[in-house]
Amino acid sequence: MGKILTYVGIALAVAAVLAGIIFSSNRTSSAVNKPPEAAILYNIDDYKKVDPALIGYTEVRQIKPAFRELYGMACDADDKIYVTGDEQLAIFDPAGDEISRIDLGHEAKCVTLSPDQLIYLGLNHTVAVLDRNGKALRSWVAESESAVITSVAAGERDVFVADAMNKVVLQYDPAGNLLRRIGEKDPESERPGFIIPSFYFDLAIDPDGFLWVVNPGLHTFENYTFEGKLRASWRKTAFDLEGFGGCCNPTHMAILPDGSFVTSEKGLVRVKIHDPTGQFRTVVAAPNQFAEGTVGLDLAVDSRGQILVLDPKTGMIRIFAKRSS
Amino acid sequence: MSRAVVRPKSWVMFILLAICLINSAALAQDPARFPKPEFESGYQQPPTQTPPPRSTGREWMDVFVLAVALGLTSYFALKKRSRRAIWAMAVFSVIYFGFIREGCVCAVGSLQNVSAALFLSDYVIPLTVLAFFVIPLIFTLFFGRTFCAAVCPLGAVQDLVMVKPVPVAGWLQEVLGLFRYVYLGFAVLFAATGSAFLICRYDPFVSIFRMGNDFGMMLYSIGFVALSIFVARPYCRFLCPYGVLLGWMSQLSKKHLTITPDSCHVCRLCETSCPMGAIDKPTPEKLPVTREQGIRRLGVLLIFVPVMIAIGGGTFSRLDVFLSKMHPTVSLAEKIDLENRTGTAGTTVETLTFRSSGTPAETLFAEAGIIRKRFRIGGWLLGGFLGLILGVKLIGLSIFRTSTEYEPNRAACFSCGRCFSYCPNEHQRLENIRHY
Amino acid sequence: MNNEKEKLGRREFIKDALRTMTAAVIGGMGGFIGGRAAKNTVWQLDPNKCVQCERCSTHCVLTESAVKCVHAYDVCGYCQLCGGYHRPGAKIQDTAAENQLCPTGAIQRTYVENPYYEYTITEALCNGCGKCVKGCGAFGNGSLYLQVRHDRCLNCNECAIATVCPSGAYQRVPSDRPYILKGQQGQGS
Amino acid sequence: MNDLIQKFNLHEKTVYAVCRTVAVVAAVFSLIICVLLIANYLQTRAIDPLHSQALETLVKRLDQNPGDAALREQIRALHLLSRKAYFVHQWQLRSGGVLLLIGVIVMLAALKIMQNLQRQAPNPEDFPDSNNAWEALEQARNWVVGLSVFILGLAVIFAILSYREMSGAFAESGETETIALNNEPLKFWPNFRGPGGNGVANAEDVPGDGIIDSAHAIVWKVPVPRPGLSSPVVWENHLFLTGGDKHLREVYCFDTASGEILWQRAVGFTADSASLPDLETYPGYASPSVATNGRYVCAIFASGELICFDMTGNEIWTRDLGIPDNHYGHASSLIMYQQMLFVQYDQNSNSKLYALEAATGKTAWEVPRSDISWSSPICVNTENGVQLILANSKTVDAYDPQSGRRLWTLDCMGGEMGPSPAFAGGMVYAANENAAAVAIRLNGSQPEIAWEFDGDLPDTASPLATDRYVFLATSYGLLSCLDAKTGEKLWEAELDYGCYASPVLAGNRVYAMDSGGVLVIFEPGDTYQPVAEISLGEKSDCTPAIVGGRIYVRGKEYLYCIVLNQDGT
Repeated sequence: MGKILTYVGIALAVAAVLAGIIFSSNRTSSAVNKPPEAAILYNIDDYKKVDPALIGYTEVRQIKPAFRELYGMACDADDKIYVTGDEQLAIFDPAGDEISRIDLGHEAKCVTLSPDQLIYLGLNHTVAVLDRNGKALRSWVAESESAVITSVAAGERDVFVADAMNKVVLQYDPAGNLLRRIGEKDPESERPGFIIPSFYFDLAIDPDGFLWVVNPGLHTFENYTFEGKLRASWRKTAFDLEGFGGCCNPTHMAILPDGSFVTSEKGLVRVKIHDPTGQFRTVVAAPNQFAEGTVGLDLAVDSRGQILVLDPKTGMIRIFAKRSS
Repeated sequence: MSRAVVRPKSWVMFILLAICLINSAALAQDPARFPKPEFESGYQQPPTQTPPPRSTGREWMDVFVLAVALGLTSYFALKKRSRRAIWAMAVFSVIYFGFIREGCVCAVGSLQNVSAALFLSDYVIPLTVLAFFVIPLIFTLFFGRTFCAAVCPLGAVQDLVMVKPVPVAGWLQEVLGLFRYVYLGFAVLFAATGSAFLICRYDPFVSIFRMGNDFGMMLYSIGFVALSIFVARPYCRFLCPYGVLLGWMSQLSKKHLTITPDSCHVCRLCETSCPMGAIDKPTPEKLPVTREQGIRRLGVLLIFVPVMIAIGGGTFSRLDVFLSKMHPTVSLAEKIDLENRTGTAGTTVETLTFRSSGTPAETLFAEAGIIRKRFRIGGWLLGGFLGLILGVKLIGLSIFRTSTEYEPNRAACFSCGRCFSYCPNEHQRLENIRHY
Repeated sequence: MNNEKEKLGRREFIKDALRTMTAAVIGGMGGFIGGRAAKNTVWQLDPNKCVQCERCSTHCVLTESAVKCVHAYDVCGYCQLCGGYHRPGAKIQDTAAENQLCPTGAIQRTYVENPYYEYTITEALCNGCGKCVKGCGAFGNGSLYLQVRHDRCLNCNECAIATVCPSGAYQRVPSDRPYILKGQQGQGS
Repeated sequence: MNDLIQKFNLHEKTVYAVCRTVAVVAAVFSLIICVLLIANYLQTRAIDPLHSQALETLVKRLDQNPGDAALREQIRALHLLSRKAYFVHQWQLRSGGVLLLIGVIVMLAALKIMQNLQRQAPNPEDFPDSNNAWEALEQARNWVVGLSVFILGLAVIFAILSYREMSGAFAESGETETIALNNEPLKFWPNFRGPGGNGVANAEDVPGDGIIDSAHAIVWKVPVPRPGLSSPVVWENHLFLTGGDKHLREVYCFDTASGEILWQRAVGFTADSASLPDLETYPGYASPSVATNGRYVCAIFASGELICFDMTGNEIWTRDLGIPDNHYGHASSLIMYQQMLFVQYDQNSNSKLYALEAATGKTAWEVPRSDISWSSPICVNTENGVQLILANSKTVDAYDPQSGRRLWTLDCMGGEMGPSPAFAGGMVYAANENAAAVAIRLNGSQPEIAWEFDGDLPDTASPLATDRYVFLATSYGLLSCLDAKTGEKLWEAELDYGCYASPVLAGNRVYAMDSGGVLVIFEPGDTYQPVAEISLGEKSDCTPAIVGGRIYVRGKEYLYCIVLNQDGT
């Protein structure tokens, strides 16, 4: 009796050992071979899917500038494209051929064209002004050396500089004299100021000549008079197409001739158009059109209403035009 | 200041005003720099807490405890001849090295760290781990396997749960005992190629000391404990790779535990006292073969051993493809290759991660090819080793060495001291001590 | 009898010689490896390689993983709208359970001043799944990240998570610098 | 057994009975705990509280009706419940484990006491016959043989199965690559001083020896973005150069047809670029030339940064060898042989020769070296097989490229060693301004000095050797030709400025770069037979590369492509 019990015990124990080995190796291998969809449980795939009917633009052309890193882009009245990358500025004709290339000595994170067709560059803490041939006209340090210029906009008599580090918009005259500081945190009016959790802070001048500034931390577009007074604003927080999600979106913005806003986002990488009141209008490029890890899509609009997207991940200027139908 | 333009056709030269370029070093973007929030309420950002790991001092303390425990056990086994004291040491080891020091490394596992340190140029081994490997070997070289008796927590736990051990037939013990060599060979191969630490992965008792692990491993551990109730020290006898080294050391040991404190009277009382079957019995006077037959057989075997080594090496070197799957790089390369051939991408998290890293597949394949070549060489060595072990085993089984006493088998004896109380001489000795 | 003794003596001598040789071999090998031996090491994961596959939470030998989320406060934007705190798609950015991303509610949010909020990890609740890390990395500055907590880690000889880590983020680091930190703390040391 | 218990005294009987009860209770207890633990495990496996499907569904519904307060409450309740379930489950596992352990210990202890009570003195009469020791050996032998065959069989089966399932490109990747490269004739200029680093272009397709149109020889010239002394390296239509300064080092790939930059890659991964030595003056940060094997191209800089690209400029790997302790900056060029990349990392202390796997950058072997040098390794086919020959400030050494074994060494140099060795006709030539020009005859592994010459000696230009002549070019512009067999000086000629670049041979002409920027071409012979001079118009200290009938030269700022008889006249 005792003997039988002993042998049954041995058999059970051996069975448990073998079952344990099989079980544990199964578990490891099945977990390892699990398809990523099931294993990566945080996903925003649902938000990446966009109904094709909502995409109003289509990609028509790509230009690949010979740069390792791309930073900023602008388009002038003749549809020439200005791209900054590495430590240079390259100018392309509308056909996409490089016309010239200018060595800057430093990285220019943003570029813009003034109405009188001068090139304004933001070189870290310095604003530089060139004529269209690339000849240096003047330059000035934006307020302090701690400044990090992420965007410049130039009007007829004013130059607006977005300083992400100090969370302020600086207004200069074309000669580089500081006129005023716009949008600072104001305890009296309980205005929180610009909330800028990462180095994305964009501004632009609309066709009516008003200044629009993105307050990315609040998903807000703020409209200022040239005297620095807040005129209007709209805010859209949403993960879906209606608005902007995450901590700091949109990262870039451009304004169409009719006053609509073209926006680009990080995290959920997409380019959309909102009408002047902030209502979502159409999608230019859906998240699935960008590579994993894309961030920092600078935008420009040409005279034909085409939308130019600077895609640093693939190193290309991608041009989107309205769908014909 | 002026610099050449990249393309000949872009003729424009641009000289930036010098004043803008003061402090150009400060311009370099520090990746940690970002627009920080400015707190007006005087809020201070707390630091990230970093609880320190177990200190090196405590690691050395463990080495010290190991050495003291080895010394005490050796004293209890060889000098004091006290089974009870050895049992108490075993309880101590299970509690200290097992339940209290639940982490690694143990002497058995350190075998792999040493293999890796010997064969992988970029692997560094901490000194305490090396001490855990060397100290038991040195002790065994002088006092026999007292480490196994009560210091090794794996051995001790099996010893303590051994309630109803069944005797294992001699031939079965020999055959099962060979699996230790196979396990040793594979463990060293996988450690030396940087593939895996097999001994740690399939450590049967660590999940009990830690009281947690995945379900399969718990089942495996419980099974091993249950088996240890009926089969004396199954892991030590049939699997433990470190035991192979200890066995070799023990055969050369200067002193060793003896069954009798005096000389053996061949009273046969101790004959079944060892549940591990580690007692060599006196042999019959008459040899089963004549001297000439024996020599001829030995000669044949001696010729046969190199053949076994060659066959083993040749065969195992062709296991390179199979065995190298154990290496994460090779297994990833195979998955990527399979995906490339079937036109799928990102079917597993591993391949998806690799593809998004931007490393060209060719680099991975080249690396995997190099690892596979190492497995080819490792296969030769492993197969040769196994051929040699089996050959030597056969020779050992063909040499008829006569003996007239009951003696512990030096390679197999764990110095647990169970046999002491079976010897009438021992009782006499204790009696003498009491009277004295 | 004399012959026997001589035989025994010879055997003892051979054994002595072999023992001395073996001891020399072990000593030599120990010296060879010991010469290259280094400080004690511990397991740590490199947050720059981590892809947040969630295996840290399921493959640790401990029932409660030794890997936890930590917060580099000086990299944090203190946003009201936090990609690591709020579940994607949450319509309202408050602290209600239905808006939180963390499955165990291990992230605590406290108001600092308008418009800043501090996020703190309650380590006892964190299971190391890394969902918040993914959210913070995608939308924020990546101030939330996973680390092996050494008050919990058993420093296994072969880390069970390391064997299944898809990105090779696990590595052994010297035990006197046991963390791979982000922010100032990571640079200062 | 029952008889035994009958014999117990009262105390023993009580203890035995108690223990038996305790053992049974503990066993049942452990079993129950075990079953509960398994049940708990299976339950959480079936419904993972943290990944609850129900919760997810509710959250999705909430997204559609954000105003639904009841739904909101329901989610909160469920969320709390699932979190609680998760932590309770963990608590159950932990405490269950402890209880199980206690139960098992109690059971084992009780069993042990029972067993001790039952212990009897052994009776040898009951033991099985112990006289079958020899039979047991016989039996064991058979089983061991059986086991051996079993293991072997298993190994064969797995080997066959695994080889059968293996297919595709990856299967033989390691081996095919080697074969492909071995068959590729080195008609290109894969590293400093051409094939093997020996200064001699492959015989086919050399610049013609017809009439030279010196005035129109330069086909194109393009600026090189950053300065450097590295010489051009050419493979097919790719020409590689490096350039750099303290802030950034770069690798350039030019199109040999047009001179256009195909790609340029920045290198700046060294951790302590601030502690880089100040080398803005001669010789700079980019002195070593790159090496390529047609698949990978590797570059090294004075910063100790070693980097590998594929031919299209994708970074394959990087290695930081650490800033060398070198007062002029690291200058030794790279060389490749088969799948291996060699780095002569001679410095003031801790000098090393590395052999790295070109595909991965991992160390295949490394050997320690003594003394510093700025000379580059050559890899030549001697009658005793391929040898890697290096020179430093004291010795000339040869290594086996496969294993790193040092084949021979000869103490015959002195001073700061800049020129690389040369090999021709079974002789190795080494020369240095502060020592002598030495010819080493390779008598198998017993090399001996054939002759020494201590006339005008080179400072940086490597000797150029043919079977009959050895050419030496000095930094002050004296060009001498020695008899390769005897070391006797045959002739000398003077260049205008000096020679820092190494002269190279292609076909029947020697090309020497005068540092003033004039490429001097002459025919080797017992007398000086100048053929032509081509002026670049700027200074140059870089060794020309000659491939496909074209000569590529790097000047101080520009890269030039020279074709001699362009219209075949």
